[in-house]
Amino acid sequence: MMKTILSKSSKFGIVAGIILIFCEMINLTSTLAEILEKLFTGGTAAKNAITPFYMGLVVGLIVFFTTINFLRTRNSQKKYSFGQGFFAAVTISIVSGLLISLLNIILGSYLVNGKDVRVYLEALAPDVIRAFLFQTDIQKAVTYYFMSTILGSMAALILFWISQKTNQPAKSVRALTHLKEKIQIGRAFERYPAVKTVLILLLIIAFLLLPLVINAYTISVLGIVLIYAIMGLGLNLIVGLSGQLVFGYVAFFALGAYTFGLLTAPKPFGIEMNFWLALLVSLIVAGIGGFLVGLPIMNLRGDYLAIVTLGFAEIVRILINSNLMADYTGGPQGIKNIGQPIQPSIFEKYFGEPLEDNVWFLYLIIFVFLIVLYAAFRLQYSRTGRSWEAMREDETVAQACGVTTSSYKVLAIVIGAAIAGAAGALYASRNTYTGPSEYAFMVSVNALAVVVVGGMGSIPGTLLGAFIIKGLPELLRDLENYRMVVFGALLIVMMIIRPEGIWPVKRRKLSVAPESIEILKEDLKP
Amino acid sequence: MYFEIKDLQVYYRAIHALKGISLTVNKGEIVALIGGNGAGKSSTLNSISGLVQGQSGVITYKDEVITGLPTDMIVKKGIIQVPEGRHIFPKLTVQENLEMGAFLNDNKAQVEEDMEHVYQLFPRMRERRTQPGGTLSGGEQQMLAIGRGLMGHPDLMLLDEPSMGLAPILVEQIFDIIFDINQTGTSILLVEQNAQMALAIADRGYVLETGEIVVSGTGQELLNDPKVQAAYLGGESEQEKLQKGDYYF
Amino acid sequence: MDAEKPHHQPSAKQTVKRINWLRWIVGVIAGAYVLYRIIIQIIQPEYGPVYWLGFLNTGLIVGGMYSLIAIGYTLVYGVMLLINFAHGDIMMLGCFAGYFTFEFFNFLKVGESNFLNAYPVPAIILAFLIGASVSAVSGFYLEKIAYRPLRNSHVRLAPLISAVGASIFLETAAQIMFGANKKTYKNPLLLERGTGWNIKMGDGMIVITKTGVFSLIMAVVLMIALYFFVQKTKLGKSIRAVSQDKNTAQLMGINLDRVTSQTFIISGILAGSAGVMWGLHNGLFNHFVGFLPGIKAFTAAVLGGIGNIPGAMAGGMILGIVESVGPAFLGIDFQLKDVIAFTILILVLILKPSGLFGKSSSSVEKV
Amino acid sequence: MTKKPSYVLEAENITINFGGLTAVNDVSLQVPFESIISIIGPNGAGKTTFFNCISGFYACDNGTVFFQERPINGIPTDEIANLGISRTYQNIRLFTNMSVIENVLIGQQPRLRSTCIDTLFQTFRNRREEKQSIQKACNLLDFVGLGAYADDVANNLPYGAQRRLEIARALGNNPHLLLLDEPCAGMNPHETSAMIELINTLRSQLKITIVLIEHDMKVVMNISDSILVLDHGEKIAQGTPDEIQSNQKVIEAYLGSGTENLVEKYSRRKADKGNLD
Repeated sequence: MMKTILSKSSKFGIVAGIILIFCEMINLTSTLAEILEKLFTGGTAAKNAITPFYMGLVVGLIVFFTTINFLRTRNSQKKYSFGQGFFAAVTISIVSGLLISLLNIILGSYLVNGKDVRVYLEALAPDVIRAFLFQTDIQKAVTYYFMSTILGSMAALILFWISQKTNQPAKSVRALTHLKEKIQIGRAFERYPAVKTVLILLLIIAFLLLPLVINAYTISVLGIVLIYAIMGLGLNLIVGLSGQLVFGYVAFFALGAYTFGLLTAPKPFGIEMNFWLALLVSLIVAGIGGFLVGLPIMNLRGDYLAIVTLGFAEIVRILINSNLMADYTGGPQGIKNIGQPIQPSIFEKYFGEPLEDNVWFLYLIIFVFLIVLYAAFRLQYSRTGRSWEAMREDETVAQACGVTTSSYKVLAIVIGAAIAGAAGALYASRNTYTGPSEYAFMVSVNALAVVVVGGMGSIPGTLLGAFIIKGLPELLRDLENYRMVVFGALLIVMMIIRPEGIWPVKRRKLSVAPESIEILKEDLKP
Repeated sequence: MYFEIKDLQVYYRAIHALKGISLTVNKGEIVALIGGNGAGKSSTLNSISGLVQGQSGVITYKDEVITGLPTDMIVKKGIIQVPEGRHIFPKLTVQENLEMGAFLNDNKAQVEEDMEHVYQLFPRMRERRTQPGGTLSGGEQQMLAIGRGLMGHPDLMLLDEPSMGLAPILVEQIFDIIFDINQTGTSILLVEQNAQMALAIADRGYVLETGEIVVSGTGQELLNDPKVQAAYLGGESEQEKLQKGDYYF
Repeated sequence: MDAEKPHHQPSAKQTVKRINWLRWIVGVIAGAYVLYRIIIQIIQPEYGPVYWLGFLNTGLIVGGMYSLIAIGYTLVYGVMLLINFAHGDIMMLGCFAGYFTFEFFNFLKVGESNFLNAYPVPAIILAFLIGASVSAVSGFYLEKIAYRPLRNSHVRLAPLISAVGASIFLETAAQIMFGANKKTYKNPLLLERGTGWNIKMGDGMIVITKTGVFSLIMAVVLMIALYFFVQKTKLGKSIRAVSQDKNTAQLMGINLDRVTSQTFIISGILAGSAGVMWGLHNGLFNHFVGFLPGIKAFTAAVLGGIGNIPGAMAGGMILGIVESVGPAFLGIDFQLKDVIAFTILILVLILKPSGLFGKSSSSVEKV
Repeated sequence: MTKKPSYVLEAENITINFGGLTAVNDVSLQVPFESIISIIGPNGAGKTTFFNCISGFYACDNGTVFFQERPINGIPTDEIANLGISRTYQNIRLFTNMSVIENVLIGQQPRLRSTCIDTLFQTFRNRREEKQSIQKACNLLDFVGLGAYADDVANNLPYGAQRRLEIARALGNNPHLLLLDEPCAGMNPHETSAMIELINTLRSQLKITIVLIEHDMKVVMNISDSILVLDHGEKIAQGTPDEIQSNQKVIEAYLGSGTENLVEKYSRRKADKGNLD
């Protein structure tokens, strides 16, 4: 018994140690410590002088969660006795402490010898290593590490023990779920449909007034979030509803942006078209692009589609960057001085003076966003949307029910692509610039993430996803670098524990009272 | 008890496929499990082999509970299933198919010996040694499947519809071989739709109908039991019940 | 009843394809264009035969690496029906591991010189061993953490999305850890980059680099080894058995989990070796090194018919050659060679989705 | 007025091969209007393959299928649904994450005309059609007895209800011909008899012609006008339930044949084995 506990707990200890080492190598630990310190001390933390206490806190927390996980792995009938738990906790803390100390001894000796490890490990600047050494010498740092790991695992043990004895967490969880049942906002809406309409109207009005009161920085963040929300709504039609995984969504975004740029910029063509007309044309061009990609893949399985569209996106990216197209696309320089719409004079009349350019443009984005939102809602709850969903659920059966799957697939891609084109045009116009570097694979991944994180097929989920993926990282600027790492891990974890997304689709109630069988008989006359 | 199933229940999502089946196999016996399509015969075998998870009930083998064990552990214990529809590996050669049957046997000399034994039993297989399994005819594939099962030194062999889709003359050959295998001491649980044939060869039999065992007895008894035919073709008693309207609400 | 027999997979026929006309049009246009280019090349040759041999040389070297990575895609697809999107990043990890090994040997002093040049052969062997094992271990854990829990997921796209997540995670973690700037492989003098043999032919000459020859030989050796491994060993046969019929393979006593892990280890070994080769031959690399070779190797696997091991080997070679010969042949900029690779992918999927060496109906409809 | 064709469905000499294996061999079947025809046979007899051929999943290698005197070979499944043939599946295949009523709405696909442009601009046609189709879906659900479940997710329905929902979905396109693949598989006697009742009403009230595959002989013998028996892909008998029940060939196909000498042979060998012990 003790032997199995020993081997199992040392395994967990190694896992904790590896997590600690990994977090140190990408410098996540100190960033987290910094954030914690800012939170608790009110924003006075200095980047290069993190208080050792917070460093230890983060290390302890990582060990804490590992230990909790270890203690919970046993099924409910067989529980560890306190002694066994203690033994395991000590093992975990010693093993993980050893591993992290070892790394810091090595790094510390490099630091003492005045060598810079940044040649190989870029994240580890001397300041950072000093923070990891708790701002003292190596021996003391090692003691601190062991102290933090032991305290972390002991805290876990004690918490787990108390929760076992009193069943406290279970109770509070139960209370929470009861609370959720009691509130039941949805039911209230059902009973009083007017409440829902009023609420939605209020929300929209608040939303419309928002640009007037927020600062320039928030305006720019909100603009990006909304552009991604537009993209997300388009991609949601393809991925969430029709069930086709498209990795190269950025291609359509780029098509829209470049079309818009070429039509409105003074160089190379000097057309300088009207904003709205250009927006429409870029939407159509992107749609045609979608059609061309959609045609060959009508009869392909989902995962092939993913790679084909990825290939298509790469083709687009390489082409706009190439010498071949440089005369038109400006090559690596991109297109500059892209046109922006002229503010109508109503605003000036109404407010006395014209709106600031960024506020006005945000209104423009909101306007397009609302149109796309409306279209997405209409499409989803219609014959078309249902056919897409049926296709996602079971393609063979959908076809046998009369859904012409190949044309519906292409239709989804065309509409999704057109929406991406509109988003691209807005994006280009907002920046008055477009260049090849903005259309990397990561944009597609971000758009996909917007859809997946929020909940595939769910419109509110997509909006939430856009906020989480593009909005939150802006608010948590410290974590900017780690956004993609965390996001990658999050995708895996979400697929495992909640594949339907944060805000999954809720089915609408449609039923009406049935009529007599005579009518049915009449109805069913072929 | 050598092999015993107690109150086995299997659900596939909403479908209640097996509704509490109990049966036993004694050492050295041939036991037939017969019944019409969809009666749950293959489900029973797949639950024994561990391919179907989420069942309730207890399966014991040599006084050891094997319910819930992974398939490879069950195979290791000597319970080997010859699946319905042959399911030989179409792109592996005949010889490689047989080698796969001896996957858990690390003794190369013994594998050679076993293979020789199988080739003696099925001379046709030796001729086709280097041919891909997919190119064999139906009967040959069945022989290969049985041969492959034998390569694993079965103690209890689960045969799933060995006669399916074969011409009568081949069926008889296959059954002769099954009988011979049994003679060497291997116990056999035979699932069959071809009831007459299976009951002729079996020591005992069970008749399954929609997930339940309706009759059991020795092979001879069952051969003469009118209920067996009823289970397949909807005999008189059932017909009467229907006409009386018992089955309606 | 299907639920009754989990291992019952009906063979089936595809219904009449609706887009046959599209296939014809695309096929005829593509064929006509290739023919036109051939005629052009004969009438007005832009490049002499020496150039073509040079292109072929480059193509074979890159093709060998593509093949090694493509085998990984094909093996994993056969066993799990999953496109292991993070496979390119597994290769990237191998590339980094090899880099650090060489750096370490470069610092290790042996007498006058350093270990790298004093004992180049052991150094190279060790670098390959370390690169391959780092990739193998990461492949093993990747499967365990990101794919295994999803094997029975009811969301169809879940494993693929998880694979994308893993790919992003590995790439960005490597970026933060090792920095985004490009690094240079430290080759031993024995395999110095850019040096080799100049073969005079007619009016020009071909440069055959040492690293190129080494990579090609290494790739071929690894592929032959893999072929024998898959054909002759027990483990190889069990991998083939699992990819043909999972349930029956289990009935033979094959542990599905173990075979899946082993498949990831083997594809990791091949990808890791390819990563070290990539570094040795091309020199410059960063965390993004696995992305393009990864997608192209997938293209190669599709080209050869996904699930088909010899197909993946041939597909990689073909793709490598086409990619390096293509720009000259089609008379376009060499910048656009990646476009050729992706165009081929799209063409193959339109004209023959089962790949050049696959049977005509690969996707079996289950009714 | 056109002459009414004599049969809803005529299959002439259908042959289907799968890589050397003949799954269905030279089978013919005529289905008169408003009849119920059952197809039975042992496992692997080719029943579902035959069905798949009629509903367009497979193209047959030989022979022709006529639907109301119109050949339908090689037509894609969605067009076959448009013509008025619907089917259900052996192992229930619903759109599991959609609601019950949405499932039925998908079934009406071939009868709806509004396009996505209509949807976007919310035209009059779209409004009217949506309203009508929802009403019809509710009527259908009520008809099969699932009215109360309309807004539930299909996956949460009990098993028997899922089978009924499949039928309701199949009725959405106003079919002339309904193909039921094992409608009673896995049901308990109560559910089975309710299903029999439903199938009978389908014919008597809605005037739909039905072809079904079924293993439960109680069902088959009770409701069929005519039974087609397949074995090894070949038609071995066709006739009324009584004829089939007493047909020697059918009994042999199900129970095996010529066993007298076999029993003797094996019992002798068993006795030998006993002597050896």
